[in-house]
Amino acid sequence: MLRPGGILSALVLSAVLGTVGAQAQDNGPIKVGFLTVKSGALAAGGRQMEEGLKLCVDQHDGKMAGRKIDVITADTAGQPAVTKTKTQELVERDNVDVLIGPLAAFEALAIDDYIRKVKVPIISPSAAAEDLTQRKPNPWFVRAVGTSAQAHHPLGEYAAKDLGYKKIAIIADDFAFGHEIASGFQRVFKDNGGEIVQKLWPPLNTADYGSYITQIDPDVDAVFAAFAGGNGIKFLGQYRNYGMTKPVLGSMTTVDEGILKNMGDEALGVISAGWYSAGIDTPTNQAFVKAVRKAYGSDPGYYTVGAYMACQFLNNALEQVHGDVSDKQAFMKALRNVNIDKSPYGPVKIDDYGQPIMDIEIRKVEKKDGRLQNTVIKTYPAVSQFWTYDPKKFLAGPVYSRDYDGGGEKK
Amino acid sequence: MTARSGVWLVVMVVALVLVPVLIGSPFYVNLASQVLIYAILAMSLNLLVGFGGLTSLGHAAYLGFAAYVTIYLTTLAGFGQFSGALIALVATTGLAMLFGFLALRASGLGFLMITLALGQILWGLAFRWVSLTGGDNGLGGMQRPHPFGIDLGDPNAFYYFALCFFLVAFAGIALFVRSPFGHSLRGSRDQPRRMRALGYNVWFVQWCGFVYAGFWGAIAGILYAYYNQFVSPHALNLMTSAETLLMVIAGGAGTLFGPIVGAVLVVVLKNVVSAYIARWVMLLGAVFVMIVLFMPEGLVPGTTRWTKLALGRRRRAAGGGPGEATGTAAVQERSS
Amino acid sequence: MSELALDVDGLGKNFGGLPAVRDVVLKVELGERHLLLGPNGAGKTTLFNLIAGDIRPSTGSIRLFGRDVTRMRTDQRTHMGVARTYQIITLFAESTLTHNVVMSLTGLSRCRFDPFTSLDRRTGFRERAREVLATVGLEHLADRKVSETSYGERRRLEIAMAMAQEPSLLLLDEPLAGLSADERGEVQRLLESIPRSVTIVMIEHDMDVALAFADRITVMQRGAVVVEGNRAEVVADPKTKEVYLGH
Amino acid sequence: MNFWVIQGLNGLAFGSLLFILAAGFSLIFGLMRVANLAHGAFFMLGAYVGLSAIDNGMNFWVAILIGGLTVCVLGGVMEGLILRRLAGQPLAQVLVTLGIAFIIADGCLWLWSGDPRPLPMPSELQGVLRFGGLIFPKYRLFVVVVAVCLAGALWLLLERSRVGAMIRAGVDDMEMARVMGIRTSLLFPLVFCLGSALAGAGGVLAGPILSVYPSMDTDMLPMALVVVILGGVGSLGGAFVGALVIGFIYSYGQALVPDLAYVILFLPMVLVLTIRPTGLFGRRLV
Repeated sequence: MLRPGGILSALVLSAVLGTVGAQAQDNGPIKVGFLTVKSGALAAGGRQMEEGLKLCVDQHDGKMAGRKIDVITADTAGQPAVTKTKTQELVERDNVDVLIGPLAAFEALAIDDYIRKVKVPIISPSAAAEDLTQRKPNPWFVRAVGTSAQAHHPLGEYAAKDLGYKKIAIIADDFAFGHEIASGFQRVFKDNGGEIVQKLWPPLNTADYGSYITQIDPDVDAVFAAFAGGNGIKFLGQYRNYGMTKPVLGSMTTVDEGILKNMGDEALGVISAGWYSAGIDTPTNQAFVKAVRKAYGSDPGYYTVGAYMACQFLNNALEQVHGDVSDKQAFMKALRNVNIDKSPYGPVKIDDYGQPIMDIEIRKVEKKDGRLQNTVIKTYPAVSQFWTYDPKKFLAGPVYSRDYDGGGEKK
Repeated sequence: MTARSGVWLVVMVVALVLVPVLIGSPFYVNLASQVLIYAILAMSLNLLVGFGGLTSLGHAAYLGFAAYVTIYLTTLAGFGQFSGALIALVATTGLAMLFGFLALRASGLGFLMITLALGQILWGLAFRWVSLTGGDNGLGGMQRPHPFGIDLGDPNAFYYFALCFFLVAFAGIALFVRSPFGHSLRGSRDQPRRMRALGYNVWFVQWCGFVYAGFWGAIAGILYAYYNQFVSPHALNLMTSAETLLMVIAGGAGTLFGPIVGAVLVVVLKNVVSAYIARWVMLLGAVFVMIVLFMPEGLVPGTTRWTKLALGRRRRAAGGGPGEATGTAAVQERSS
Repeated sequence: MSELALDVDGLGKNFGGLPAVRDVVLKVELGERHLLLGPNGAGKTTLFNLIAGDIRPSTGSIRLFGRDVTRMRTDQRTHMGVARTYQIITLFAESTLTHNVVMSLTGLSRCRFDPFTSLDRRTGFRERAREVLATVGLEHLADRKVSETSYGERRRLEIAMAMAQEPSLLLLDEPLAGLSADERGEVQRLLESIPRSVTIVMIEHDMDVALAFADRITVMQRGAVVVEGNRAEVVADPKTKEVYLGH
Repeated sequence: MNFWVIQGLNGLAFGSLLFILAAGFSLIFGLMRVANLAHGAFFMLGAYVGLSAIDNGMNFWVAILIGGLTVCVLGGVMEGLILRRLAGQPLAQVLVTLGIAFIIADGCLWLWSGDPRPLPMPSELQGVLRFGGLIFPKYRLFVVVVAVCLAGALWLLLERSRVGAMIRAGVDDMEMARVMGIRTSLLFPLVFCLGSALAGAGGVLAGPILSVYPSMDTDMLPMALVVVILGGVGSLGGAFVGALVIGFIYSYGQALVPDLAYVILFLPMVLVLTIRPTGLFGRRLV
């Protein structure tokens, strides 16, 4: 008969087994807790993260700074409550030395307080929410990807200066990521004399963009489309389907390599910005792209490279502390001090808030060797999350939100 | 019957009190706390599904709403822990009053659909009303309370805190089920017309049951807020409602212990088994299909029936009388 | 003239455009035994449902003990002293006979909203329920489940539940249907023992029992009242024969 | 002016899609009183199967057929092995379909990975139609035509065939239908297979517009519920009108009151249900 007592004794048993395996040893492996998503709607991104991380660990032969790397993977299912439990499991049961993950911003925020409390270093391979490294910086947090707006500030300038657009309509997913991207773009575009004539916010689970696409003002010079997950595919397909010919500017995720491989000609010509493109023509990146293609048969995108870089950050920090993670403060300081000359991103260093300063690529979707790729057409070197603004003023200004009305002050 | 379930009750309480001592590992104590929270939620839904015959697919509304109000009030609006929780409780119960008024316009599947729609509306509001709810990024930054100077940040302390509420909820619901009003609710499920002719205002009885369920849902929601110190629209979504319904029906709708067993099952599958089995969602689905097929009355009555069958054979061989009435058979399938 | 227990005036009910009850006038005095006769589908049970409040009339009004109850809910009417039995048995099949009667008792008690104390603790109700069961000769089955009793026993339980409410107006829907001759005799004696302070309206097909029991009789056909009068008048009326033979 | 016409067309097209999605659900629900919460998963599974068919070199029309057939078979198996054993227990049936929805959703994730994929539309339906100043995609008009044809075909089936007469009798009053000698053991699998096939084929048909992605099932299931509830259960005409009403509300609503975009579908549902619990056209709601 199944009753609470039976379950509880099963729990007791597994708890005992768990703690036996969790004896920390100084020269044993470094335990890396990896929070990813393997079930539910976000599983595709989670799988790519897993691939990126595995590739990096394999490239180091499972060893960093002379110590074995032991990755313990947990499936958060993309649910905040589960994410918290899984984090507790990794921290309290498996005694991990460092966490990599989680995927979604709301997951990262759900465990933010817990991380502060237990003081475990965490490297974010994906979650881009601005405030994690801005208004609510967590001393135990370092990010291996850009903030939502980091790549889209330069895109605003590029649209106004290089492309000469005057009027743009924004259509973006109605959630924090979309709001932040759109606001960053809007701010710089307006600062450079552009005008945002329209902002459309389709809900995240919109099935049909038809009623939004047909609302787009016919007088605009271009449309800035900021979508996440599979919505980019849906939107671009429907956009072309409606015979729309206005040029499309995209966010990094609208034409991310992770979904670009499944797109057709509808994506051709989309200009986007990102801190990465599989098309970056450096030896380091081309070697990386080749390795990913060989291992997984597709180009690396947002999640793959994010997790790969999170792992490289870990490697860099471990080398700084010579593999000694017993002093968590020192280890965290090293993570905040990551400085990599050559990476798929290009050169990377970390600012005072735990956020990378890195090159931002302006990319254009082109067909090369029969596959779509984001060809780099311009590079903005060493871009900070604050763009050219003063961090203090930036942080004192209005938050990037749905109702953000800033930009144009410099005009 | 009372004597034997009394023994079970004592066993259960003793076991529950001993959990942290037996387990030791804070991770599993935290997991046990979660089981308690979801068990309260499932027990409250059981009032509707099991005793009221009202299958709701929107019970996450109370969990999420209470959690949002609690966190909003204590972090952003500057309320104290106690007053924040109290207001959340009152507001959520008020919400249940309103929802009950709307949902009880229909019965059966119509009721299910309205509760689903109301739940989706709340979810949509939580997602969209960013200034109040933080949108998909949710609300966080809440501290657990320190009642009587006890730090609930400690897993064991929080477990006992949740256990207190769980026991009160269990006792409250156990009393409710046996009370005249509990019998009114069940009568309204089985024979609504007859109940009216006997002088019961069936609508009002069901509405009170609905509000009572909402009240305990609110308690679960406040505990959820304290436990997670974070809330996002996920707490309100259809999946959460569906999982709660699964807990109730899998464990045994209309029984006292069923929802608790169901909560254990779902929480353990989601949080523990998922570490070992990648396709745990599929397993979860399969478990429910199997339960419905082979133990349609739920795990608790199902295993009771099986053991009774086994015991009955022995007893009959010894010349015993017919078994006692369980009173749960009538619980099944009153929604049509 | 004495006060009317039940005063139905111009009552009509349509189901999807089809009239089930048409312009019915029915006046029952306090303490009267009133019989409703008519073939199947004549609208007798619908009339009961209208009087009890299960359905709302399309036209007309209903007064109980001088009060207009046309817009009142069933349970409110019950609290005014209306009790009824059902043609199709609607009992709590998995509960004991005692519990069924207790439900009937609590329905009129304030304690029905008490969510805290155990109903089993309220021994007063149980004792009273057993007394009521004794009046219908079912005390020996008090702890048996309804599903384990015979049809005749259930019919008697129906009456017991109605009697437990100590009604002023009792609506009996075919209390004798489907009973054996012995059981009929028992139920008949039971009905006769009900004090005259209770007004009774009864639907019954068994003419012998019914006619012996009734003070006044209303014959219905196709939703309308055809004949109304005392025993002799109705039996003598040619329309009565027409209704029964013409069907 | 243009705005109203274009959004009207959008609403029409989306409503047509919803009708294709909801028709099978409504049919099954009306006859068998089974609220098949796996309907959204069927829809998604059909789309994935169709996608694989196209990947393997088959054309779009064959893909629709294969998608429909696969889900049809699955539905038949589910009815025969599971639902039939639970006849007369609506709560158990709802739960079991929910469990199956979980299994299918996770199975799709397993078999097709979680990558969102566009489903290519047939070349003859690519491009737009222009009339006056209006531009409208050919494929969407095609979906409208399919929905109208489907409605017509179902109407003929229900009103003009022997099977249809049985179904109608069953929807009206199952007990009566049984007394009249209608064998539910034949009728139920038939209807369940038909409803499932519609979901599967509908998924492929919707693919070129919606693309195929892991949460497609949970995105679409509530919409099917809303349509059926609004239109009234088991009524084909109700489902048709319900789908169009929802299509228009969705289209105009998102354009006119964007702030309510997240709740735009459920507000009217709650309103209708609380004011008229049987739905706009339904007779009764169990």
